[in-house]
Parts: sequence; C-alpha cells; structure tokens
Amino acid sequence: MSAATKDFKIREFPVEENPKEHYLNAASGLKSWLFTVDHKRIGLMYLASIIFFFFVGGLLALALRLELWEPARTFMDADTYNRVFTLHGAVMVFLFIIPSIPAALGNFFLPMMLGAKDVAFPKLNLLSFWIYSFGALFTLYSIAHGGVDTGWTFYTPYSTSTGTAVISMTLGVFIMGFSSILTGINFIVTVHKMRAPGQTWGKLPLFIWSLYATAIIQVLATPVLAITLLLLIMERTLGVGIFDPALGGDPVLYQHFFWFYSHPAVYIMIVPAFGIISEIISTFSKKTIFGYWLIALSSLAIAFTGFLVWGHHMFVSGQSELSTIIFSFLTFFVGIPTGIKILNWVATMYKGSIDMKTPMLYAMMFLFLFSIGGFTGIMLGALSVNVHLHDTYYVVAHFHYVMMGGTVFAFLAGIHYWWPKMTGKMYNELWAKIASVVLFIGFNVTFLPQFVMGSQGMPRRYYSYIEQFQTLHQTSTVGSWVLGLGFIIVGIYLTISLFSKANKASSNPWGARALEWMSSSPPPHHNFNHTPVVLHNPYDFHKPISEFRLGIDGSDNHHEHTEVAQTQPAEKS
Amino acid sequence: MSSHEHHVIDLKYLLGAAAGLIILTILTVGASYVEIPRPFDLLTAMALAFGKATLVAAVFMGLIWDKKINTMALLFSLLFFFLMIGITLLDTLFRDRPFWIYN
Amino acid sequence: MLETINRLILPQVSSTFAADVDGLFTFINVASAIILLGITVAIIYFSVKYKRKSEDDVTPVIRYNTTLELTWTIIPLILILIVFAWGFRGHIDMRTPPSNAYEVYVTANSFFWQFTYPNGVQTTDELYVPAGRPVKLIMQSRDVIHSFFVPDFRVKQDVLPGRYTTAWFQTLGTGEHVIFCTEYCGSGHSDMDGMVYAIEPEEFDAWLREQKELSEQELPLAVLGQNLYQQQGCAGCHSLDGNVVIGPSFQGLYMDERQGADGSSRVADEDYLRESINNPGEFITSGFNNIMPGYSYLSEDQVSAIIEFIKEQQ
Amino acid sequence: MANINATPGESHLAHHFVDSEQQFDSSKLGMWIFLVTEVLFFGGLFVAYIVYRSWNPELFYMSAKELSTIMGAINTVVLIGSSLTIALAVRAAQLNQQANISRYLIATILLACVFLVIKYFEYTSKFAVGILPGELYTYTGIDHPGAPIFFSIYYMMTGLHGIHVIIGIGLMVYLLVKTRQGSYNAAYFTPVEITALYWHLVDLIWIFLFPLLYLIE
Repeated sequence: MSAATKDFKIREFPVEENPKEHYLNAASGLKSWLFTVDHKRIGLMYLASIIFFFFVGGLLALALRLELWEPARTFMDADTYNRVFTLHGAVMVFLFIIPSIPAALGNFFLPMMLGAKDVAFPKLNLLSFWIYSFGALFTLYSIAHGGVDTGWTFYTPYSTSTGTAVISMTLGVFIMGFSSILTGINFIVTVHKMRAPGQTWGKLPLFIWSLYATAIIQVLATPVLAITLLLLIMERTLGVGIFDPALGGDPVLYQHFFWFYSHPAVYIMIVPAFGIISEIISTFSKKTIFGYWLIALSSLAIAFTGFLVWGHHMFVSGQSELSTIIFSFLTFFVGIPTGIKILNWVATMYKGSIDMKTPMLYAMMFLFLFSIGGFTGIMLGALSVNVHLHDTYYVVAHFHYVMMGGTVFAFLAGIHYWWPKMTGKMYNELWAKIASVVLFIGFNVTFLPQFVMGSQGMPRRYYSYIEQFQTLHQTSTVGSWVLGLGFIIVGIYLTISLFSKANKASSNPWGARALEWMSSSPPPHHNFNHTPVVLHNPYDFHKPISEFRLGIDGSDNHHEHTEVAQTQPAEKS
Repeated sequence: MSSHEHHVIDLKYLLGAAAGLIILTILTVGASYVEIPRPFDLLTAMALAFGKATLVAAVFMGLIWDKKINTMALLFSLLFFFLMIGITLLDTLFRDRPFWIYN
Repeated sequence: MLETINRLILPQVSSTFAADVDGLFTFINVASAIILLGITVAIIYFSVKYKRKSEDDVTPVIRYNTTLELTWTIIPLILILIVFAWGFRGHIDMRTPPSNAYEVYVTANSFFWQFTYPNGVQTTDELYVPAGRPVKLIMQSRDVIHSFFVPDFRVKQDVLPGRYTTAWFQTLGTGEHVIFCTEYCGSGHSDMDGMVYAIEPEEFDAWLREQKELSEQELPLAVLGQNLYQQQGCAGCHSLDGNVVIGPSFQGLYMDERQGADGSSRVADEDYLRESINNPGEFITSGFNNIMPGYSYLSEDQVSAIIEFIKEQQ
Repeated sequence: MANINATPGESHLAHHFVDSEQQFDSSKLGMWIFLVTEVLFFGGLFVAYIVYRSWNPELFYMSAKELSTIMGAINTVVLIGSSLTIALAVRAAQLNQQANISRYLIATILLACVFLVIKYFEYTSKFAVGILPGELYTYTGIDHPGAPIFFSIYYMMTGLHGIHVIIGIGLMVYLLVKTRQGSYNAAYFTPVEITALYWHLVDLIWIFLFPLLYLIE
C-alpha cells in the first residue's frame, strides 16, 4: 500500500489547535472507558494501572529499605521481609515494568506514529488489558492469602515446598503472560500492515523499531514462561517431578526454562526505553538522528542476542562448564549494540540546537545511569568476577541501574515528552526539573552504596546482615526516601496540570517531526482527520514542518465509515 | 481486492498432500519395527516427521502460495525452538564432564 | 591509589585466586570509568556549547559516519574480548582443584552448614581448614538450593539437592573468614552463615584428632544430645530460652500440650518428639511453617539423646 | 489503497482498516504469529522431553512400550484426515459453496471427536493399571525409578494437545453456526481460514508427538 502514494491528491492539512472534540470527550461514563476499543484510552488505562502498581511496588521497596536500617529486626520479621521482597520484585517486574512502556505509551503512540486509526486488532487490545487486570487480581489474591516468599524467580525446589500462595501467584503471572503475548502480536501486525502511505521501514520512528523488537521478544519468549509456570503448578499439585530432585527431576532445568523467558524479558523492559530516548534526543537537539539504521537494527540485534545469553544468571548454579563459558562469551555481545546506541545518541547532540527541557534532562540522566548499568553488566559477565559478585547487592544495584535508572527514567522522559499530547495540558517546567534532579540524586544515593556492599560480599535477599555493612545500608535507605520524595513531587505537579485550566498545550510544543505531533493535542477520536502521507524521515529537522502535515485529499475520517458514526454519536459533526 | 485474489488451492494438491501424509505415517510406523542403530532410529523418525510437517505447512496451510512473511514467522519459531533446545543441551549433556575443556 | 580504592570496596585477599579476580575487577572499573567520563563530559560539553539560541536554529544533516561508527564498534569489541579471556582464565583456576586437595564434604541444610572431614568428624557452621593447602569442598543440599560463598576467597558455588557440586580454595595464611548462603532458601536465609578457620596444618591435624577422640567418648545421654543440638543445626531455629526464632523453643516443650495447625492437639511426649525429629511434617504446631528437614538419618541412640536433652529444658 | 470505496465484502471491514485485503492479511499474519507462540509453548515441553530422554534413554524405551502404537497411528491418520477436511472447508468458502462449508466442518468436528474418544480409551486403559501422572503413579510394570517422569511428560504433552483439540472443536462449532447463518462467502471467510490454520498446527504437533512418544525402539 505504501508505493501507491502518487495515485492520490496530497495536500497539507492544518492542525486544529485545542479541539473541542477529542478522544477524551468522545464518549463519557465508566463504561465508555472499560469497554473502549480506542487504543489511546486503553493506553491510558494501562498507564493508570501501571502507575498504581508502581506505587504499590514502591511502598514495598521503602518498607524493605526501612527494615534494613538495623542489622537485625527493625520493624518486621524475617518471613514478612521475605514476602515483601518477593512481592516488590513480582509487582515491579510483571505488573509494572513489562507492561510499562509498550502497553501504556506504546499502545497510545504506536498507531499514531504509523498514521493508523488504531492497532490492527482493537478488540484483542482491550482483551489484553482485561487479561492483565484479571492476572493482577490473582496477584492481589495471593497477597491477601499470605503472600509468596520465593523471590520473583520462583526457583524450585523451594517454590514447590514452601507453604505460601505460590499457585495463585504463578497463575496470575501465567495469565498476564497472555496479555503480553496479545499486545506483542497486535504490535507486530500493526507495524507490518498498518503503516501510512509512504511510510517505508526506513521512515519508521525509532520508537516503533524498538517496540517492534520488543514485540518479537514478547511473542517468542513469553510462551516459554507460560509452560514453565504451568509445569511449576503441576509440580505443586501433582508432583510431576520434572524440576524436583526428590522425584528424580532437576532444579537447574527449571532455571534454564525460567531464564529462557526472563533474560529476554529484561530486554522487553529496556528496549522500548531506547526508542523513547532516540525520539527525545533527536527532537530536543533539533537534529537528524545519527546512525538511524544502526540504532534501529541494534534493537533487533539486542532482541536476538538476548535469547542466547540466559545462562549468565546461572554461572554458579551447577550447569556444565561448557555452557558457562559459551554463555559468558555470548553475553558480551549484547554490550556491543548497546554501546553503539549510547554513542550514537551522544553523536546526535553534536552541533545540534539543544533545548534542555525536562524530557531531555531525563534522557541525559538516562544516558549516565544506563551506562553505569551497562558497564556493571560487563563486570558481571566476566566469569571469575561473576563468581564473586553473583547474588550479592552488586547484582541488585546493577539491575536497578538498568531497570530503574534506565527504564524508569526513560519512562519518566516519555511521560513528560508526550504528556501534552496525551492530556492536552502542559506541566510546570520548573517543578518538573526540580523533581528530576531530586530523583537523580535519590537514585544514586540509594544504589551506589549497594555496588560497594556487593563488592564487599553482602548477599542479596538478606533480612539481617553483619554490622560492617550498616553505614552503607543506612545511606541507601536515606536515598530511598529522597527517591520517594521525588516521585511525590512528580505526582503532584502532573495532577495539578490535569485540573488547571490555563495551561493548554499546543499540538507540537517541541517542534518534533514524527506523525503523532501532526495531530491535535489531545488527538481526535480517530487520531487524524485525514489519512496521513509520509514523505520524509521522522528526524528530518532540516525540512519545514509543513511537509510533515500531508494527508490524502478526500480521506476525511469523519464521513468515511457511516456505521462507526452510528454507534458512536459523538462522531457526528 | 476481494475473493479472486486469494489463492484457491487446487483439489489435487490437497488430496495429494493427504495421501503423502498417510504414506509417510505408514513409513514411520514401519520404520519403528525395523532395527536401526541409535541414534539413526530417532533421526529417521524425525526426518519423516519433518517431511509430514512440511507437507501440512506448505499445502494445507497454504504457505507455498502465501505471503513470505508467514513462512518466515514459522521458520523463526523453529529457529528459536532449536536455539532453546540446543543451548539447554550444552548444559545437560556435558554436566558429568566438568573439566574436559581444560585438559 | 587503585590499591587503596580496592581495599575500600573489596574484601581482603585471602585465597590464591582472589588477586586475579581483583585485577580484572579493577581493569573493568578503570576502563568503564574512562569511557563513562568521556560520555559524561561530551554530554555536558554539547549541552552547553550547542545550547539552543533561537527557535529557528538550523542544524547540519549528519546521518552517519562510517569511520566513527566502526571505531566505536571495534574498540569495545576488543575490550570485551580482553575481559572475556581474562575472566575465562580466572575461571579455569577456580574450577580446577589440584589433585592433592584436602577434601571436605559439605551438607547444606535449612539453615546451617555441616562439614564432614575424612576421618568422620563433623562440625556445624564452622569449617576448619589447613592454611596454605588446597581444600576441595564436595557439596550437597538436603532440601532446597543453597549457595556457599566466602567473600574473602572470592569463592561461590550453588549447593543442589540430589547432586554434588564442588568448589575449592587455597588460603594464603591463617585467618577467619565469614561464610554466607547466597541462594535464597527461606526464613533463615540470612542467618545461614558460618566461619572458615584457616589454621596451621599441624594445629589442624591436632584439632582433627582431638575432635575424633571427643566424638568417641562415652558421654551422658543429655550431653551427647546437647552436642547434637549444636552439630545438627537445631540451634539455628530452636532456642533454649523461650524465644521463638524460626521453630518452637525447646524450653518447656516436653509434655506441653501442642495445638496443631489442623486444629488437633497432642502432648509433646517422647513419641511426639521422636516423630517430630524424624518426620517433622506429620504434625505442625499452629503458628509455624512446615520447613524443617527430616532427620531420619540419625541413629536411634542419637534421637534418644536429643529427646533427653529437650527433656532437660524446663 | 486503490479503492477506498466500498467493495462487496466491505460490510465486515472494521473502521480502522483501509480495505478488506489489509484486514485479511492482518488477521492471517496475526494468526501466524499466534502459532509461533504455540510452537514455543509446546517447545518448552519438547525441551523437557529431549533432556530427560538424553538422560534416560532406557526409561523412554521401556515406557514407550506401554503405549499403544495402533491407537497412536489411528489417531495420526484421523488428524491428517481432519486437516484435509478443514482445508476443504476453506476451499469451499473460497468457492462460495455454502453447503460444502458446513459439510466439511461437520466432518472435521466428527474426526476431532473420534480422536478424543480414542484418546479417552487410551487414558482409561492407562489409569486402570495405575499409570497416572506424578505422585499418583502406582504402576509397577516398569523397572525404572524415573518411570513417573516419563508419564508425567506424556500426560502433559498429550493433555495440552488434547485441550487444544477441545478448543478447536469449540471454534469449529462456532464456525458451523455462523456458516448456517450465511456469514461466510468468497468475499469474507477470514474466521474459517484462521481456524483452519490453528487446526493444522494441532495436527502438526501431533505429527511430532506420535513418533516421539509411541515409537521409541
């Protein structure tokens, strides 16, 4: 369909600033949200759920840090502590970070950036949200029934022998896996089949490339998690014995199964963040992205390599020496495409016109924090050093630098970047910058000491510790309060921006070139009033913005499909 | 853009594929009664199974006439399955020889 | 200066391969710090130098630069290959115990370590080794996965149920070194620590003989029970002073009326205690979890000794 | 892109698609990607199978003897037949032969039921001698401590496959109802096509399960 652009009459359409009718007021009432098939509304519902679970996971984290103030008991006992860190991990991984960028921001912006009216399967998209909610209910149920104390990895045979609510928890994760798979299928098909006329693969925004790579991982890896958890449930109910040494099974095999999903899942968490950073750095440098193809293809390379390295979680697990060595060797090759990305982003800033607005500030923090996460990853990939650092706080600090310093900071960057588009409102720039600095300081104060502790040998998942570590633990705990404060500030000014009347956002406040900015803020029900036509690369900042607002003449979305207008009266205008 | 653009699979291909599948099934069962030394017994059975799978995918599922992307999707799933099994076997098959690589 | 920093962030060097691990640790840290500094300086410099002057700024179109991109593909590639080779070499040493190594069997239990020496002597949570001699640990778990970790030695190895895994080390001298369990194993995970005592080989031989003689002495039943209480790790979960650690305290346990989690109740007589030692899952007192491993491998005499010891805790 | 105006099949066109070709291709690609996830879902069990077989070749040899080759072979033929009939159903839809769609769908459903009935007899004959999954296993005829694991894998694989067969029957019954209502024709037969793809995959998996479980020498 893309080659056919020349058959049409193309003309520039003006963007309607501050439209009276948009997707937010196209219909009202709770039902219009819960049963919507509009990808934008589904994206917002995901966003709300994700923020809720981030809040829950964050409170659990604060509780953990507080408990570690004293070497022995501070305010909870060991069993409670074990449940709290398990829930913190499970909630943050399965309920927050995996759906965070793809399901919330991706759902909202993937069709818009492609110039499509919706994802390929809108009903499936809604179903996916419901499956996610249903799975989340199971998680809440297992919390109510005593929680789970296995750690989010559910390692056998501990998970098959402990008396806690492992089955309902794994069932919840199992169900949420289907949500992830359906979103992945939807995104892949949408990218393949729904691109606007003229939008070739070489003109896809890098956020789309990263979501596409993510979707591939979701589709290929998640079913293996499903079968793993199913086997685990069978192990607990029927004693099938595949993972249980007492019945002749092998617990290390469980770890292979688990990490076949969970290592690629790390890239489900971080690759979408790369996409956001590419968008933001290019936009706020007002400059063509450096090395477009290298960034785009490195996402796919990371996705692929990510499937070959799972065993680096198992260097001391008792797997064979042969696989330990091969896994270590392959692990380093994830570093190359990642390094390329970072350097290409820095190169994009060279000779740019840099505007250090909040999203850009977050992107810069991302570069710094994620680089640390990456370098410490190289450290953990080195075999002999890994033996010392494995399962210590060094690992904890490493993955928080990647997941929080990386993904969460990129997520914050994305929320600030697209906030005007999603809500039609601008937030307070000064407070946003203050909050970002508070978060940056809080984050480093929390997690830098953990690198030191880990190097000194402090094991992770410890309820009590030897006194030597107390100063570092207390520093880390103080840092966690600063982090909490930062998030409170973010919550306050974003909420205020929603309800204040004066701060309406323009359609393209940053002067970006990607398609989502060629629609009004907030966008109309069908994203664009006319089928958009793409002539240029989304990072062609040297071309006038008018050439990015092209559409097919006569493709007015309001009149094209009468049956839609009948079911949704708000459309009749 | 309507029906005439979808490939209607010729009846003779469908029936031919079905006949081929039955023959291969008989061969598979037959091979299991013949003494073939390990591991060639398993390899024979798997080769026959892959032959059958190819027939189903190519003819019944219409991959011969379909868009290439769909074939690629199937091949990709197989690639990743083989990666999974291959890399796992690097552990499970070589556990009792922990130091062989160093000697 | 690097040495000083290393001392601040790494534990003491107490085994033969610790120095090599620290060397690689330092190499990666220094290389990373240089690159990170470069990135940070570039970001800050660009942000200041190319700060937006007006909304109409025109930027050059630089789509790619093959030389540059090849440079930052190849240099990291070389660096990571160095890191891999170095880590690999160090790992070979860690995984290849000398054939003359002194062998100790290790049994991991929730939540204590048992060490069995070649002459049959057993210790709990305390590993005595001859200083300067290679020691090979042959490890197995009785329940879930544990992991044996001595930071000072840079040694770590998961301990699996149903299978032996091995680790080895050679100390550089005498000293005391803490052992951690680093694979999460339940309630008492963080209490599952121990000590390695590296002592002079002659001293070690004497200690081993002394322990052997002690274990062969005819002891009163309750004293034998007390020794078993320490050796078998009972002390990790069952206090003698009424405090609840992980399991019920032994104080006042004998002949106490126990309320079961299933609503039934039983009197803690000798039969009850015997069953609870051999097969703890049969009757769980309410308020406690079914996490104790069974001790059916103990001899009848040993069980009687423990029961006698419990009887004394009134 | 060429025709934004309505074509005959357009009443099934969802608002966000440009034309029915885009819609059909999207659905089909979506189904194929779903099949990818199915391959990897079963893939996990195949990995467990291969790992345990490589560890205990004798166990697999001894245990496979307990399974009925005849029943397995008949079921293979039954599934191949059902694959043919559903392919014919798609063909009938493409050629607008309404009555034939129903006829072939009914044939497919019947064959699927035959498969399940045979499976039922297989399972009950195993249950009768105490060959049950996991810790319920009580059979003493196989002199190998790992025998319960083989049958756990057997029940997991065939059970999961059986669940897929049942889901497939449900889908086809739905198709049959819709066909009777005249919902499918040469212009619109996407549900028939993608259900057929799903059913072929069920067949594909059985093609591998049969020699791996029943025919070990």
